[in-house]
This record gives sequence, C-alpha cells and structure tokens, in this order.
Amino acid sequence: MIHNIVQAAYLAAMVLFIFSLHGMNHPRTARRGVFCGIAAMLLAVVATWMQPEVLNHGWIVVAIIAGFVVGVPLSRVPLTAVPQRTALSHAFGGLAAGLVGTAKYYLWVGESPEQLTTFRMTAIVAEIILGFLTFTGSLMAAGKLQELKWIPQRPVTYRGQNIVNIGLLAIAVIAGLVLIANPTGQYAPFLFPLMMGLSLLFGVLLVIPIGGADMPTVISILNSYAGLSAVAMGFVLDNKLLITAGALDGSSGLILSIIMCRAMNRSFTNVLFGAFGQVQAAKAGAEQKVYKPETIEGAAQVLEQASLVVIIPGYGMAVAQAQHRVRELHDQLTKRGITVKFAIHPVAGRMPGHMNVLLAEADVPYGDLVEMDEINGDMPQCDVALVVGANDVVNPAARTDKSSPIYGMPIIDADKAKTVYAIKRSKNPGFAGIDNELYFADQTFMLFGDAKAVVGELVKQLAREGAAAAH
Amino acid sequence: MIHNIVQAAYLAAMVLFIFSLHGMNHPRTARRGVFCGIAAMLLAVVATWMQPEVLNHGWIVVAIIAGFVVGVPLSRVPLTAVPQRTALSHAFGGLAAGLVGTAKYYLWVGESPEQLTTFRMTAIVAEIILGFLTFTGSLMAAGKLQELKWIPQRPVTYRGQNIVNIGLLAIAVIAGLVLIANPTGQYAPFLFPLMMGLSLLFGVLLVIPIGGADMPTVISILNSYAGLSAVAMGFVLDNKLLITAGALDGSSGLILSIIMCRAMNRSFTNVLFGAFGQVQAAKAGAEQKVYKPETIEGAAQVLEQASLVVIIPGYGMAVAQAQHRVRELHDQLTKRGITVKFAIHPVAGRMPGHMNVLLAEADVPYGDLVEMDEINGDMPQCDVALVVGANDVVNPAARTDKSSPIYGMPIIDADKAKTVYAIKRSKNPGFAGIDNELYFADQTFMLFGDAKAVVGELVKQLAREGAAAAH
Amino acid sequence: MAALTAASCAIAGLAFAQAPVETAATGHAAPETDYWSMLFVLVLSTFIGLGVIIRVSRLLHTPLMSLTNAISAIAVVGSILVTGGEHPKEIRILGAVALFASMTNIVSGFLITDRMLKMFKQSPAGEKKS
Amino acid sequence: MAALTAASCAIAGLAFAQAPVETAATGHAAPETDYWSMLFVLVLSTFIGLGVIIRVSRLLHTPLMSLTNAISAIAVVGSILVTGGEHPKEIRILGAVALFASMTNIVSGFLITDRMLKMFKQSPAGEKKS
Ligand SMILES: NC(=O)c1ccc[n+]([C@@H]2O[C@H](COP(=O)([O-])OP(=O)(O)OC[C@H]3O[C@@H](n4cnc5c(N)ncnc54)[C@H](OP(=O)(O)O)[C@@H]3O)[C@@H](O)[C@H]2O)c1
Ligand SMILES: NC(=O)c1ccc[n+]([C@@H]2O[C@H](COP(=O)([O-])OP(=O)(O)OC[C@H]3O[C@@H](n4cnc5c(N)ncnc54)[C@H](OP(=O)(O)O)[C@@H]3O)[C@@H](O)[C@H]2O)c1
Repeated sequence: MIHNIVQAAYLAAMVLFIFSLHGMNHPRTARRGVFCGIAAMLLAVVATWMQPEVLNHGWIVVAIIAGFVVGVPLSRVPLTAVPQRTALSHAFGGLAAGLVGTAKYYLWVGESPEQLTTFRMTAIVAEIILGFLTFTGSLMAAGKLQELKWIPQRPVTYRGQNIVNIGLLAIAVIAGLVLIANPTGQYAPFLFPLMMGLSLLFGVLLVIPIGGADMPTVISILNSYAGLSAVAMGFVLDNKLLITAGALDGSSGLILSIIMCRAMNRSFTNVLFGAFGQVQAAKAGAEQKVYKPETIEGAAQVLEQASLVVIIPGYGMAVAQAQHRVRELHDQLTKRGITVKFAIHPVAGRMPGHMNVLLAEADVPYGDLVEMDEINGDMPQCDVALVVGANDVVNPAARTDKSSPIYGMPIIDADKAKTVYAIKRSKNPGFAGIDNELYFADQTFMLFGDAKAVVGELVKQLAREGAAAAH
Repeated sequence: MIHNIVQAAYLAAMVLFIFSLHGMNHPRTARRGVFCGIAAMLLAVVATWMQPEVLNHGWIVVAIIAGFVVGVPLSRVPLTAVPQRTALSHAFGGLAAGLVGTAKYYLWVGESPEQLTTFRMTAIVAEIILGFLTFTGSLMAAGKLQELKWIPQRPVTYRGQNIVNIGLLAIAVIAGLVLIANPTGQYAPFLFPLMMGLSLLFGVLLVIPIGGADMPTVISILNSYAGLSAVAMGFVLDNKLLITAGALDGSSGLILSIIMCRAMNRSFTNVLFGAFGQVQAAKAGAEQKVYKPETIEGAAQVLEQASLVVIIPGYGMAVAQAQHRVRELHDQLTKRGITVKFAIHPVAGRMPGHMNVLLAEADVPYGDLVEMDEINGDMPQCDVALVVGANDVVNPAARTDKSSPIYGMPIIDADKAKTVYAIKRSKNPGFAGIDNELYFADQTFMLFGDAKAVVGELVKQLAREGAAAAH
Repeated sequence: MAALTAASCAIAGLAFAQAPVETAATGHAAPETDYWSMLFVLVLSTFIGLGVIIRVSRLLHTPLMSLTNAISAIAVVGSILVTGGEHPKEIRILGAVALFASMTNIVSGFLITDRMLKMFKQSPAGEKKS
Repeated sequence: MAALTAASCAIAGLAFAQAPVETAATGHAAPETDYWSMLFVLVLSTFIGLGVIIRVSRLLHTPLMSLTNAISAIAVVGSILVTGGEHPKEIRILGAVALFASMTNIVSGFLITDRMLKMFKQSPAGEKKS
C-alpha cells in the first residue's frame, strides 16, 4: 500500500520535473515551470519521509531547517555572483551524492554484505568518484570565480601535470574495480577511503590548471557530473525518480557546455587540459597602435543623429553593474525615435545567458534582446554600435587571424557598423588576453572609464540636450 | 547471460526506434530513419528468437515466410490505396495483440493460475478489448475506404445507436472487471469469450455510423488504440521494448488525429458519434446558381499571361491520378518564367500529407509544396489559382457561413486570387456535401472533366502554343 | 504542447488508476512483475513519442503512419514466444496467426514507407523552405 | 541533433558496459534489483532531457542552470532514508550532512531561479521575436 503511494508520488514528481524544464522554453511559461519543480520536490520529500523505515525524524528536521537557514541567503546573492553560487551548489550536490554512497556502502558492509551486488557496487563506486571529484572541483571553481586571494587565478601548470592527474584518477578507478570484484575483501577497508581521498584530490587538481575565465564551461561540465552522480545514487537505491532527475540534470550540463564550447570554438579537451588563461600573460603586453578617445559630448551628438543604434554588452557591463544606466540610455534614445537593439552574444559575460539576466533585471523587455545570428544581418545598416564592456565577442581577429586563440569563434560584427564607440576602463585585453583590432579601426572611438560612469554621463548629456531642445 | 544479451538488444532496439521516428522530421533524414527502424526490428526478433524457451522453430519460420508472402504485395499497392492498407495493418496489429493476450490467458489458466496477478489480468483485459475492437473496427474502415459493395458507405444510423454501442462496451468492460477480480472463477470460461465477442462486435458498430470520409480520422484514432494494445501486451509480458514501441505508436496516432480534427475544426466526439457524412444526402441536391464554364484554350491563354500561378490540389487529383499531368503543367509554366507554387491544405485528400506524397511521386521537389498558412499570404498577389479536384479545402463558407458544417475550418483562400479555374467532373459537392460559393464567384471559371484529362489538355495546348511561338 | 500536457496527464492518470487496482492485489502479486518500473517506462516513452512526433515534417505524415504501423508490429516479440514455446497446440496456433499478422505489418510497413520516402526529391528551393 | 545522438550513444554504450559487468554477477545478484529496467529509464530520461533542454530559450540559460541544480538535489530522497533509518550514528551523521547539503540546493536553487525569472518582462515586440 504505502509502497504504491510512494511510487505513484515519485511518478508524478518525475512528470512534474519534466514539465518544469519544459516550461523553460519560453519566459512566459518559465515561472510555472519553477512551481512544477517545487511541487515535484515536495511530493518526493513527503513520499520518502512517510515511508515506514524512516524512524528518526529529529535529525531530518534539524538538517532541513539548517538547509533553509543557509539556502535562503544563498539565493539572495547579487547577480554577478550567480556563477559562484552555481558552482557552490554543484559542490553541495556532489558532496551529498558522495556521502550517501559512502553511508550505503558501510551500511551494507556492516549489516548485509550480500546486498553489495556487482551492479550496486559499480553504482556506488561511480557515485563516490563522481560525487567527491565534483565536490572539490566545484569548490575550487567557486573560489576562482569569487577571486579568493588564496586560490591562484591564473592557471597553475607544470610539466607532466596531465599525466599526474590522469594517473591519480586511474588509481582511484582501479581501487574501485577491486572493490567491485570483492566489496568486502581484506583490502576493502583500506581501498575505499583511498578511492574517496583520490577522488577529492583529483577534483582539486583537475581545476587548478584551468584559467578563471574558463570556469563557466568547467562549471557546466561539473554540472553534468553532478547529474551523473545522482543517477548513480538512483541505481544504488533502485530509485527511478533519482535516475530521471539525474539524467535531466546531466543532459542540461552537457548541452550548456557544448553550446559554450561551440560559441568559443573550443573543444572539451582544450578547455579541460588547454590551460587556456596562460596565453594571456604572454600576449597582453603588446601596445603599439593608437586609440582614438572620444568625448561624452561628441558621442552623445552622434548618437542623437543615428537612426539605428546597436548596444553590445559584455562582461564589463556585468562587472560595472551598468545595466540600469544602459536601460536609461536605451530610453533616452528611443524617446528620440531612434531604434535601439541589444546584440547578445551567447558567451558574452561569464555564463550562458548572463547578459539577458542582467538586462532583464534592468527591465529591458526581452523582445529587444537580439541573438548574434539575427543581429549580424542588420549590422551594416547600423549607424552606431555601442560596445559596453565587451571585447572578445566583438574581436574581428576571430574572423580573420588564424593565429589568434579565438580564431573561428563566431562574433558580433560590430566592425561593420558605420561608427563604433567602445567603453572600457583601460587598454587591458579581455578574457582571451589578446589585442582587439576593432579598437584601432577608423570608425572606432574609445570612451575610457567605468561602464556605469560613462553610460551615466551619456544619459545625463542626452537628457540635458533633450531639455535644451525643449526650450 | 542470455538474459542480459536479450535485454541489451531490446534496449538498443528501443533507442533505434526513437531515432527512426526522429529521422522523420526532415525528408533528408527520413530514409535513414526507416533503416534504423528495420535494424531495431531485426535486433528484437533475433534476440527473442534466441531465447532458450523458444523451442519449436518450424511454425515460426512458416509464419514469417507467410508474412513476407502477404506483406510484400501489400507494400506495392497504388498510393491511392494507402489509407486502406494502413487501416488493414491496424487490423492485423489489433488481431495480433488480441490473440497473444488470449493465448497468454489460457496458458496461465491452464499451467499456473497464480501468475494471473491483478496487474497482469488488468493488462490482459485491456489488451483483449483494445486489440479486438481495433481489429474489426479497422477492417470496417478499410472496407469503407476500399468502397466495397457490401459495406455501406453512408453512415448507418438509428435511434439510440450510441446508447447501444456504449452499452455493449460497458458489458465487455464489466466482464473484464469480473475476470480481473477472479481470473479463474467458475464464470471465467464463459466471461472471457463473451468479452472477446463483444469487443469484436463493438469494433464493427463503432465504425458503421461513420461516413467514409471521416475514415482517415477514425484510422488514426484506431492507430493509437493499436499502440495502446501493444503497450498492454508489454505489461502482460513484462517487456519494456513493447511498452516503448506501443507508446510511440499511440502518441503518433493521437497527434495525427488531433491535427486532422483541428484542420477540419471538428472534435473527436463529433467524428466518432457525429455521423458526419449524413448531412450530405440532405444538402447535395440544391443547385440553382450558374457555373461559368471555360474552354481549355481560354484557360491556357490566361495561364500564359500570369506571373504567379498557385495550384491547389485536392482529393480529386488523387482520384484521377492526375499528379503527373499536373507536374507537366508546372514545367510548361515555369519554362515560361512563371512562378508556380503548390498550396497544400493539411487535410486535402483523404489522409494527412496525401497531396505531398502524390506530388512527390510525380517528382515535384518538396520545396515547391507550400503549407496553407504560408501560401494564404501570397494569394492576393496570385494571378491564377488552379483548383485541381479540391473543394472543401477552398470553400469560403468555412470563413463566412456560420451554419455550414465546415464553418471555422481553416481554408486556402483561392477566392482571393485574381482568376480561379476549378477542375471537377460534375456539379456534385465534395466530401462535406455542401455547395461551394467559390465556383459561382465572378472570377471563377469551371473546367469540367476528369482532372487527368483536363490538365493533360491544358499541357498539350500550352505545348502547342509554345511550339507556335518558337516559329 | 497542450496535446502533450493532456496526453501525459491521461497517461499519468492511467498510472494512478493502475495503482489502487494493484494495492488491492499486492497480496498475491508475483513479486517479479515490477509494474511500477513499467509505468515509469510507459510515461517516459509517451513523453518521447509526443515530443518526437510533433516535430515530424508535415510533408511526411503519410509515410509516418505506415512507419509507426511497422514499429508497433513489435508485438512480433510476444507472438514468437507464444508460437515457439512448449505449449498446447491450440495456443501455439493462436501465436502463429499473431506472428503472421505482425510479420505482415513489419514487411509491408517498412517497405511502403521507404517506397514513399524515395519519392521525396530535394531542390535548392526546398532547402530554404522546409 | 548531433549532441543528442552522441550523448544517447554514450548512454547506450554505458548500458552495454554495464551488462557484462552484470552477467559476471547474476549468480549472486539479489533478484529484486532489476537493473535493466533502471537502464531503460536512464536512457529514456536522457532522451527527454536532451530533447527538452535543447529547446530551452537562450534567454533563460542562466536560470536554467540554477533550476537544474535544484532538481538534481532530488538526492534529498536518499539522504532522508539514510538519516532517518535505524542505523549506526556515524552513518546517520553522513546522511544528515548530505540532507543539509541537498536541502540547501533545493531552497537556494528554486528561490534564485524564480527571482531571476521574475525579472524577465514581456513586450509586444517580445512576442514576435522570441
Ligand atoms: N558567457 C559564457 O558562458 C562564457 C564562458 C566561458 C568563457 N567566456 C568568455 O568570456 C568572454 C566574454 O567576452 P566579453 O567580450 O563579454 O568580455 P571580455 O572579452 O572578457 O571583455 C570584457 C571587457 O570589459 C572591460 N571591462 C571590465 N570591467 C569593466 C568596467 N567596470 N567598466 C567598463 N569596462 C570594463 C574589460 O576591459 P578593461 O579591463 O580595460 O575595462 C574587457 O575588455 C569571451 O571570451 C568568452 O569566451 C564566456
Ligand atoms: N486529408 C485528411 O486527412 C482528411 C481526413 C478526413 C477528412 N478529410 C476531408 O476530406 C476533404 C478533402 O477536401 P478536398 O477539397 O481535398 O476534397 P473534397 O472536398 O472531397 O472534394 C473533392 C473534389 O474533387 C472532385 N473530383 C473527384 N474526382 C475527380 C476526378 N477524377 N477529376 C476531377 N475532379 C474530381 C469532386 O468533384 P466531382 O465529384 O464533381 O468531380 C470534389 O469536388 C475535406 O473536407 C477534409 O475535411 C480529409
């Protein structure tokens, strides 16, 4: 009886989870999706809790309360910290999987070793390795994104690094295989902790050689690992709901990483073992060509004359939290009957959809956010392209310069616009650490300074002129 | 060991089936899809056959050969007979499901009644009822489509018909419930055949009151029943592959029926219990307005002067097998630099996609087949709309006349064209059995005669003039 | 979408309908029939089915019908087991007939589908449109 | 599509990889773990996952990440069983920590997703474009 109710609840939860993700294919239905997800989770928790074998409720209550205490503040972080939060929660997910796997193993070893079938043991080993490496790996990633002092930002590399890493993982896997062959053998008590330790260590070493800027990709790869570890847990507990939810999570991570890699024209292996950030240090120095700075007034005037303005936001807008000013600029221009579009590059910023969230926060209707492929057609008709803290995503070298590390990465053709204004603080390169021909092109003028400040100035200037015109 | 190989094969087959259907979302990948399907089926058959419990191979071989002997010719039927063939194969599918269910039941009753768990018994009952009603229902449908003498084309109706039908089904279901409660009770030997008989009878009675022209919809509803009976068989045999394949089939039937009903602006219940064809007899008579006939020569001249010609094929083209002539006409016109498009209504003809297959058979590249919603935008610019044996799908009454049985059905706006030529044999109405204002409109001229003949004439005429012009 | 929701609700409904029936019987239910995993498979398959079919090109709805025919003839699996097993003759006859019927569907279904699909010719224009 | 093919092949591969491992063990495999139906569920879910995620609006990739976070915290199910069961203290401590971790993900995941989604405003233009 209970069994059937629980299974029915799990089945319903599964359906709701699928609807939940399905809802995300349009902003209109997205929030409904979230509610489906919450309902599903409630169902699953209640159904599990009411099972007869759950006898001690005290600890459960405490843990749940603790979860709320930590979870609520974690959901209030500023949007710029979202990548870190995501990484952190992958770490938690991995930890949970690893711990449950460990608990189950020792439980069965202690009470009923015959339960440790080859299949279950395989699942446990997978759960442990994936879970724990996701745990430490994601912690490292979160640290790098948070730019903690004591975590090196630049990739740390040394000769034979990959060999060492692969070696460690190999040992962990071998230990796992031995355990699968003989879950309660005489070496098991020693092999199991070894496997755990190595997985934890591997997680750290896997992420150390990766540049802070590749973290988003790494995160979503870890995302799929977290999903897989949930699947493994499902196999261990013979729970179909876990398997489905895990698979959903896993495929999401997989697809997002593929999208990112494509948009950066990089391969998984290149991201994981390429130690990308490195090239930066080397190239950054080169500075011979001359920038043509422009005044706020000048820029404002040209903007007023334009009929089509394309704003290209990048990571800089996120850093400067300039989205609200940008919105005001958009309003000032549209008020003058000027068409203003936002060109959104799939990997602008530091996570997929980063720019969309920021601009949505500033109440820009999502209808005005145009995807790269769509906008590039209009760029030749564009009078002014305003580059707000974007760099690599508008770097023509990606089209022309075979030697460039970003060669082949699809970009927004800002250089095709009649006039380009680029807002950035310094002459420093962007994430890829390379010069950007765009800044030296004839039609390009620089507006140096913090994006928030500069755009703010532009808005003031336009407002003033607007007022003047009124008189 | 064997068990694992078999399961692995089934899993692979399942994946291949999904790919098979996935391939159908573009003509380019469609044939690959078919091969995936064949591979999956082979895997499944071989895996099943190699199981140890399969001991007598003789009969299997015989049955398979027989299957080929009948199947190959069945796959060579002319395209106009495709609806019948489809109905027939649903009948076979239902029969197979019903028989296996029956066999399993008697087997278990005889050898191991304890195997007849409530769950299994429920599945068996579902399999029997669905299977057998699909069997006879589809046979009837096939007969009506084939227009067999001894099967009434027009819906046969009498007072209280629906009550009777529902009543029969209810009895069958009740018998089933009793059997579920007590699979081997003293009445079982009598109840089981009763259930079978009633299901068979219900299938016939379900289809009798439905007009021949609603058959396509009925067919795809029966299609989903066939799928469900396969699912039920999967439950009986505890076979996941059967469940998946059945579900795929079922959803296909469901979606196609929904599409058809939408395109006809009808509801399921209306199709199943509306006895649609009826109204026809009543209305058909009315004939007061005058048709304006046109000569081949006249039509040919106007066609030559056109710059955009839209050909609207309908059921008549299928009946007349005129697609090849139509293709020649298309060539004659395009040779003269005239743009020719084909306007495809979702329910033109007698099955979904009917026109597409016919025109594809005549080598019309599928790029020239334009869907209703797309073409309607261009109709006002269209100089000549050539209606080849289409009627309801171009009937303006669907837009204007609330009283019309097809009111609300989306149509192709032939009446918006500057000139309309309508090819049909007589003054008889189309499938819906109603007059068509279009034929009496000022810009409309009739070309009476068999579509194949008429279009052939047009082609000859154009060729002649072309030759003349050459001199 | 609406269709998908509706249908999967229907299926889910079926699942629940099934459950009570079961609960009554779990007493004498043979343990090895794990009907819940079958229901999970059914629901998941239905989702996939609806998702895939909705995206089938309208051009190909006729071939689609015959392809799904062939696929649902997977009932052949059951027929083989019944026909080939150590069973009384009458039962095996039923199986053989079922096997014949399924086999016919498989053969004619796949052949006619391929025959139809062979007819669909591409065209440069076609690329853009469809 | 390519992704889908690749991934599902990978999964299918996993399935086969699993199989031999099993066959070795079927001898002492506890009969009730029907690992094949689990593999079926896994493969089907992966298909659905890929199908659904590929169609997620690009606008919402950031909220998507946090939503899937929350969903994968379904591991909470396992944690509850371990924490609440009649087990030695050490084991239950592990469970409690896991439960805390999952719960944190659930709460923060759903909350932040909804917080982000609240920001997305519609606009007549929006309707047409996205
Ligand atoms: N979105 C993703 O999912 C993702 C994932 C992985 C990698 N990436 C990578 O991240 C990069 C994103 O490209 P992007 O063009 O958006 O960013 P970017 O290439 O990193 O360039 C950011 C620019 O903004 C400027 N900037 C920084 N802070 C600023 C401030 N407060 N005010 C004004 N300007 C400021 C910087 O110049 P100054 O320092 O001189 O101001 C820099 O030139 C791509 O290379 C992409 O491959 C993205
Ligand atoms: N496609 C589907 O899936 C489907 C499913 C269910 C129902 N339906 C229904 O079927 C109908 C299809 O509409 P439709 O316009 O294609 O066909 P229609 O409305 O049935 O009209 C067919 C027309 O073709 C003419 N015709 C018949 N044989 C001919 C021949 N040999 N040469 C020339 N003309 C000939 C008939 O007039 P004459 O007899 O005077 O020649 C008739 O006017 C719709 O009402 C639709 O709802 C379709």
